[in-house]
Amino acid sequence: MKNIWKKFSRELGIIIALLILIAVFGIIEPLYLTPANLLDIIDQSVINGLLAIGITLVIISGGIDLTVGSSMAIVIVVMGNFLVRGLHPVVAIILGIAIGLLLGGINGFLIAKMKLQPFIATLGMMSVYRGIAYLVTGGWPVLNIPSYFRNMMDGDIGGVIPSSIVIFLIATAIGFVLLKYVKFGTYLYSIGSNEEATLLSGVNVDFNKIMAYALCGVSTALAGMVLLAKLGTGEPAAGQGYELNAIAAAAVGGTSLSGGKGTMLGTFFGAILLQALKVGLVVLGVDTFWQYIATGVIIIVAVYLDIVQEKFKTWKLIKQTA
Amino acid sequence: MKNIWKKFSRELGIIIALLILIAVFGIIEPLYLTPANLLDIIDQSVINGLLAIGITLVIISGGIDLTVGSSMAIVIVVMGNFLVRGLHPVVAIILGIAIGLLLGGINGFLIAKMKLQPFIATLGMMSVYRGIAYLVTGGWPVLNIPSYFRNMMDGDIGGVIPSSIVIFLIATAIGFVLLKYVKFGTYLYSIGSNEEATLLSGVNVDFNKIMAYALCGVSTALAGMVLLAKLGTGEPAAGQGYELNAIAAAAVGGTSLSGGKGTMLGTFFGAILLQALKVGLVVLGVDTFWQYIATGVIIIVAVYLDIVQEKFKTWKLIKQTA
Amino acid sequence: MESMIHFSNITKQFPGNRALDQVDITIEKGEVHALLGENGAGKSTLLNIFHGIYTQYEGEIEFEGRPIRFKSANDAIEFGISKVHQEVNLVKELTVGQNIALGYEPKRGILIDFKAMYKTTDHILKRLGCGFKSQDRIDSLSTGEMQMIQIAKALFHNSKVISFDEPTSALSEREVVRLLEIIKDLKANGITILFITHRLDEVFKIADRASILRDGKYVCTLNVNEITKESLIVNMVGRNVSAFAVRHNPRCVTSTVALEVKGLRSTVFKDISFKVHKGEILSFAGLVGAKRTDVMRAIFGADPDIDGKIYINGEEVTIKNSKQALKYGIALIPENRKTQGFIKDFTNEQNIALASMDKFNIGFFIDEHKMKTNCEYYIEQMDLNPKDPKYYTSSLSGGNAQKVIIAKWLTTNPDIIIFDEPTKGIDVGAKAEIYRLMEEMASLGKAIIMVSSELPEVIGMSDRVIVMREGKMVGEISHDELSEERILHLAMEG
Amino acid sequence: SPTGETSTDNSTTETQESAVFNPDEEQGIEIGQLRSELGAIPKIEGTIKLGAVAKAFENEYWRTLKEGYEVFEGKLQANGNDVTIDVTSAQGEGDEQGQLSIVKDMINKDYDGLLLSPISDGNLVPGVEDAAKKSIPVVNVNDGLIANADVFVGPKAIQNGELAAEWISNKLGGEGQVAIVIGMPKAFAARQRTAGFEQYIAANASGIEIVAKQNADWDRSKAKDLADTWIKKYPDLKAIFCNNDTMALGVVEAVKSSGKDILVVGVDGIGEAYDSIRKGELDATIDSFPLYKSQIATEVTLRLMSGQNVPRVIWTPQALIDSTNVEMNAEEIISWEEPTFE
Ligand SMILES: Nc1ncnc2c1ncn2[C@@H]1O[C@H](COP(=O)(O)OP(=O)(O)OP(=O)(O)O)[C@@H](O)[C@H]1O
Ligand SMILES: Nc1ncnc2c1ncn2[C@@H]1O[C@H](COP(=O)(O)OP(=O)(O)OP(=O)(O)O)[C@@H](O)[C@H]1O
Ligand SMILES: [Mg+2]
Ligand SMILES: [Mg+2]
Repeated sequence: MKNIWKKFSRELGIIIALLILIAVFGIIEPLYLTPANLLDIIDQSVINGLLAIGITLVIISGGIDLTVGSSMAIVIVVMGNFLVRGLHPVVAIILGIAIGLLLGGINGFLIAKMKLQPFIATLGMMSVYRGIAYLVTGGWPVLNIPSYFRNMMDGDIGGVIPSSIVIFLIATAIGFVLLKYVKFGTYLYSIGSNEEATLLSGVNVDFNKIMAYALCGVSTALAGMVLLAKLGTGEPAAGQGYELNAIAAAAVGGTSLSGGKGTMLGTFFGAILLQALKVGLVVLGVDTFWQYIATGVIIIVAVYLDIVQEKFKTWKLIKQTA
Repeated sequence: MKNIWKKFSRELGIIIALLILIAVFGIIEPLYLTPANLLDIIDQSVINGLLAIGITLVIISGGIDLTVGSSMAIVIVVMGNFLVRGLHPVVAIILGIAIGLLLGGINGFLIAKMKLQPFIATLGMMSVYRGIAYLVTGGWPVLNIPSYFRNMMDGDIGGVIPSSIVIFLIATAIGFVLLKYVKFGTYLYSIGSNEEATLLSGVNVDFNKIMAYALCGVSTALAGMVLLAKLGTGEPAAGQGYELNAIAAAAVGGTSLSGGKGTMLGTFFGAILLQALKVGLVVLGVDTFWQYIATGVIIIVAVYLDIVQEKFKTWKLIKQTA
Repeated sequence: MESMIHFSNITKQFPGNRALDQVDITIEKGEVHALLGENGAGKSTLLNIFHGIYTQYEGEIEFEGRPIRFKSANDAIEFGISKVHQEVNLVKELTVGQNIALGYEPKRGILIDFKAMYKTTDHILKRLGCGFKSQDRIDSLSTGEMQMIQIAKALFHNSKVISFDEPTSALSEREVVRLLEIIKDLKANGITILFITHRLDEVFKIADRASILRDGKYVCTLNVNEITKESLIVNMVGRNVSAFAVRHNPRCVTSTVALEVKGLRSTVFKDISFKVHKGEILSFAGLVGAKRTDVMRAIFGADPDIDGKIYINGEEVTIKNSKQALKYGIALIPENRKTQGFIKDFTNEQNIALASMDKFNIGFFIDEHKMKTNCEYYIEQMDLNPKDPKYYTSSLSGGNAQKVIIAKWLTTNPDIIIFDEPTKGIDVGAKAEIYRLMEEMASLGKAIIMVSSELPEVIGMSDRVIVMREGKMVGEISHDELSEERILHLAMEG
Repeated sequence: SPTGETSTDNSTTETQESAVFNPDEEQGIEIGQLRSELGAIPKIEGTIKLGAVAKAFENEYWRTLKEGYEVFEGKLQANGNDVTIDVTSAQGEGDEQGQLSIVKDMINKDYDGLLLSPISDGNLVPGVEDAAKKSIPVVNVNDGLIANADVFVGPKAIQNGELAAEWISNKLGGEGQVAIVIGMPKAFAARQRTAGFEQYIAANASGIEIVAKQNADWDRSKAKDLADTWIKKYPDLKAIFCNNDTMALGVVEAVKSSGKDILVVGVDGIGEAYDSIRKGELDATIDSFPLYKSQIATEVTLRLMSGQNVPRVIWTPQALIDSTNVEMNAEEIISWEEPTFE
């Protein structure tokens, strides 16, 4: 028991913050605590959560990805087009993943091989990908996504748990294992913390960086599919501004934007926390304008608590040894 | 002559790129080269240019500021409100600058004193400031900004040069002097390049960082005033997404997003280049969707050329010493 | 003599580690006072407290009879107390003069008075006998020259006390001689000097007194002219350790060539051709800046644009990156531990495993247990301290961090091991252990290349020495002909 | 007399410019009335080049508007008028500066008349000032407002919300809980739609309670999330009014999955909304017929250029579309009549 406690001490802060948040909203408005509402919160954090999972990999490796919103739009319209023409949903999903891999891979190539700074490279590609998404459909949305696909990605499994949540959980689990139990993850932390030393340790830094962006592309593609299923329409304008939300989720979950630090579970709970906040504010009927303020404040407080928690840990250690 | 050449060698790349761009557009469509159009290009780059000037200071110090769009909105609506109620324009301008200073100072405080990472701190504050801007007017725009103010910030000086361009030039000049000839500038480069060494040299790092954000707030306020004058309407939704454009201008102008590198003139020409591109695409009648792609590609190419140019310089240096 | 600085009861607690424990030391005015001790004894920590870098500590510091407690580095500088840092700490984007004056630029109105600034700084550089000017760029300087800038900085502040944290660990013999002269000169000008070093010779050359720390505790203060090297070491380490690099085992050079390099060249070095045999320790000597590091990086595939041929076990290979070098059984223990050696956020077991992750897999997954076992093996082998696989390498002392890096490379089971300045900044005890390890590796039939600027260890350890100067090989000396004079002669004039 | 009416309109415009310009408070007339007052469209002398600038082709609404311009260009040319219309748009709805660049470029290229749909109320003002210097007539095609344009052509925005409110209140029998999904409080239209809805309810349906009102930034997914939460919080929620169709279609998804019977009404009349109404999912939309709006705007511009006295505000048709009229021809719904040419 104590071991588990210790093992997840990094995620503890965000979990406690989430519980406090839920408790506060629940006390003010008991409706907030109904299972249906709580399930909704998780369900609604799936898109942002999936994006944040990919972005976490990239940020840990010392990079950033601003293209996720635009890449998602490409996946949505291309898959939408093929699905409407009757492509088998499994093939369509494979296609979507391949597109995500490609788009992410291009970002990775620009950054790892052409040595462009991640922020500016993905800022440029964000615009390029958005343009491509519009060109694919001429700006029109793709309508009438077949319901078998929609049920697959956004139906209920066993009549209870939405399949989108299952996808989210699986993606988090894969990300968790990748980071913790596969050498790729070790390399990402290592690159994000000290790229030169990693290079000199015989690690193929470029390849691992490209992989981080490519996998971010894959989780972006998954987010796109879920969104497509949820809405039943594929819009080329989808996902605008989503990149910043996803980065916020990762940061709130304890991922350091300077690289080398962060966990999948942290990001998972970070995404849920942001959505729990949003739903809470809606349930309380807080004025939209105040919502902007509340969201910003919570992001800052959450990240600050993370810093304080680190400090506290150090302090406790000092006390122990003194 | 050769001295000047050398002195501005950092800015040479961007100037050449700008000239090539103008030449290409001019050849395809001679109308592009009319003085009126060229003046327009500069005039239209004023807002983004002013924002980019402030952001350049912050980026050189190793930070980033995503709040500029929202801060600008606050300045716009508050000043607008007071102007409409008859406040003297000079007092209003001072008020606007004070607001910019305050908002920037808050960002600086969070980053320097509370040790929040610049990206996430300003991401949070971006949301907070936007909410405040909306709250100030209840979401409604402030209409009918008095024409004496509009003429002051956006009139023609001597019937030829738009006063907004003059403001832009003065702000660039001040930024240039600050960076090159005042201690503060040296400290910014120094902090951005090696914060620890700067601290150990006895420089008050926190104060200088806060100042960088505060001054970024001031140039944001100036941008807000010009926009208010140009549009005659103060909208709380103004400036959304402007932060990324401003960062792009700085980056295209040679400012390194990892800090310690960059020049005011580079940013100045960077802002103009982005606008020259936009106007060029419009003049050529390029399809909107293709414009997204072209803009992204140019950002990436410009930044890549900067990298190549640096490499070439290093290579030349090695050749010389070899 | 009057007391200049008095440390009383200084205690500094780090997480999980008490770096200083009730330390009492008195520094007298105008003396050169050496601070000695093993890696991790707390020397740097004491100076950091003195210079206002660490502000949280217990105890009192008196400066010229008055109690002081600095809140920042700036406070100390204003008081006339400057430090030359262990790691070269300069701002690459600024010129030499800007770096020297950083924080204290002369002004005319609100603008920086560049003319006055460059004049003053040039004057100081001249006084220090530096061959570069204040308007030069930092990145064109060698490590030794960068060190000079830090000293210039102290002079620029008109400091009464200047402390040096291992100033000579990155310098060549010639630069060391020059630095020691400068320190004598500063002393003659009434400046009090605090001096940390692991090179005991230097203590006898310039120090008046030496204080010794062990495990964060004050041991004693000795008058240098009353003691011997051996007694110093006994006080530092608590036991008797040989301060000299000497071979204990019989030499085991074989005739099998492990690595051959032919006509290797890059933009900074050329015509590098040599062979190294199994069981041999081949040293590359030369002044700092002779481009030995670049040659090693080239062999290891760390730099692009290299010409020439490399043969491993007689077969020609192309090495384009470190991964390939690893595949061919080459290991490089780099010169700069912090930036090239280990990952700050990694524990010892992770750092040791990093270069050979494939060995710690079960199928697709990492076997953490294996990683830990491997780390524990090296903890025992190398007497790593603390003996905790989960300890962060970044909070280890220099010598222990170096052992972790060596362990990382031994884990890859290399045939050819390149040590670049292996004992830089490492205490006598740890040095002896690293020498022992090198010998052991050689006796196991591995080929060892050592780049070192410390002549005693070059002479003590090598089977053969190649001397480099300005990017060229200028001579080869076999074991029987080795002497300091030969090496220096080749390194400096050819 | 018609002339007299127009001249008073012009004089009010003078004063309006220094006060707030709000077309909803103007004495606008409809196109049919204008035609009956002014007769057939005058014959165009020489070659005329018109420039039309829409908000953003990323949005279907504006692409349809573009189509209308092209349709009318065809009609003009078929009737022997040498008129071309170049239609462009800004890069997304945040690109105020870019849209201004486009306008300035058109002025530099000496277009003969401009039809502008600004992103915000102010962003094209400097361009219109330049146009005035070159005496290029400017027609403001909704929904951003240009205070210094010559003519405003568009639907009565406030009526838009009123239509929705009226329909909902009828369907609900004058009582029940309703909610509003707002777009971005940026465009005049978005604000007026909400205001119109609220005002109608306050004045005419005291039994209807607006229980919630939130922003979804024109985003389908955000609107869906909002509705999900509302449906749980207000089990008795009876209707949701959305500032545009895209958001309404997101809300429809939420309503569908809740299995409840909640009315959803959107605004714009995009193709997808029609489909959805046909399928019985979306309940209604208020169509302002961009295809015809741009034709009317062009007609008005030509009249203005040929010196006819055009009032400050021309209303374009809008209508509520629900299952009863979704299959009807648009021309029938708005009683569209083809223009006559001299
Ligand atoms: N920032 C820190 N956090 C935790 N522990 C630290 C920190 N800095 C130093 N230590 C620990 O404090 C002890 C003293 O370190 P210090 O750097 O003063 O040793 P030193 O005598 O200078 O050694 P060296 O000769 O290797 O430079 C060491 O055990 C070290 O691991
Ligand atoms: N690309 C690089 N990345 C990291 N370090 C480098 C790189 N290129 C060179 N260096 C190292 O920076 C240091 C500074 O060079 P310096 O002239 O002091 O020594 P050097 O050329 O390596 O000579 P020697 O190793 O013989 O002392 C050198 O160790 C050099 O190898
Ligand atoms: Mg030390
Ligand atoms: Mg070296």
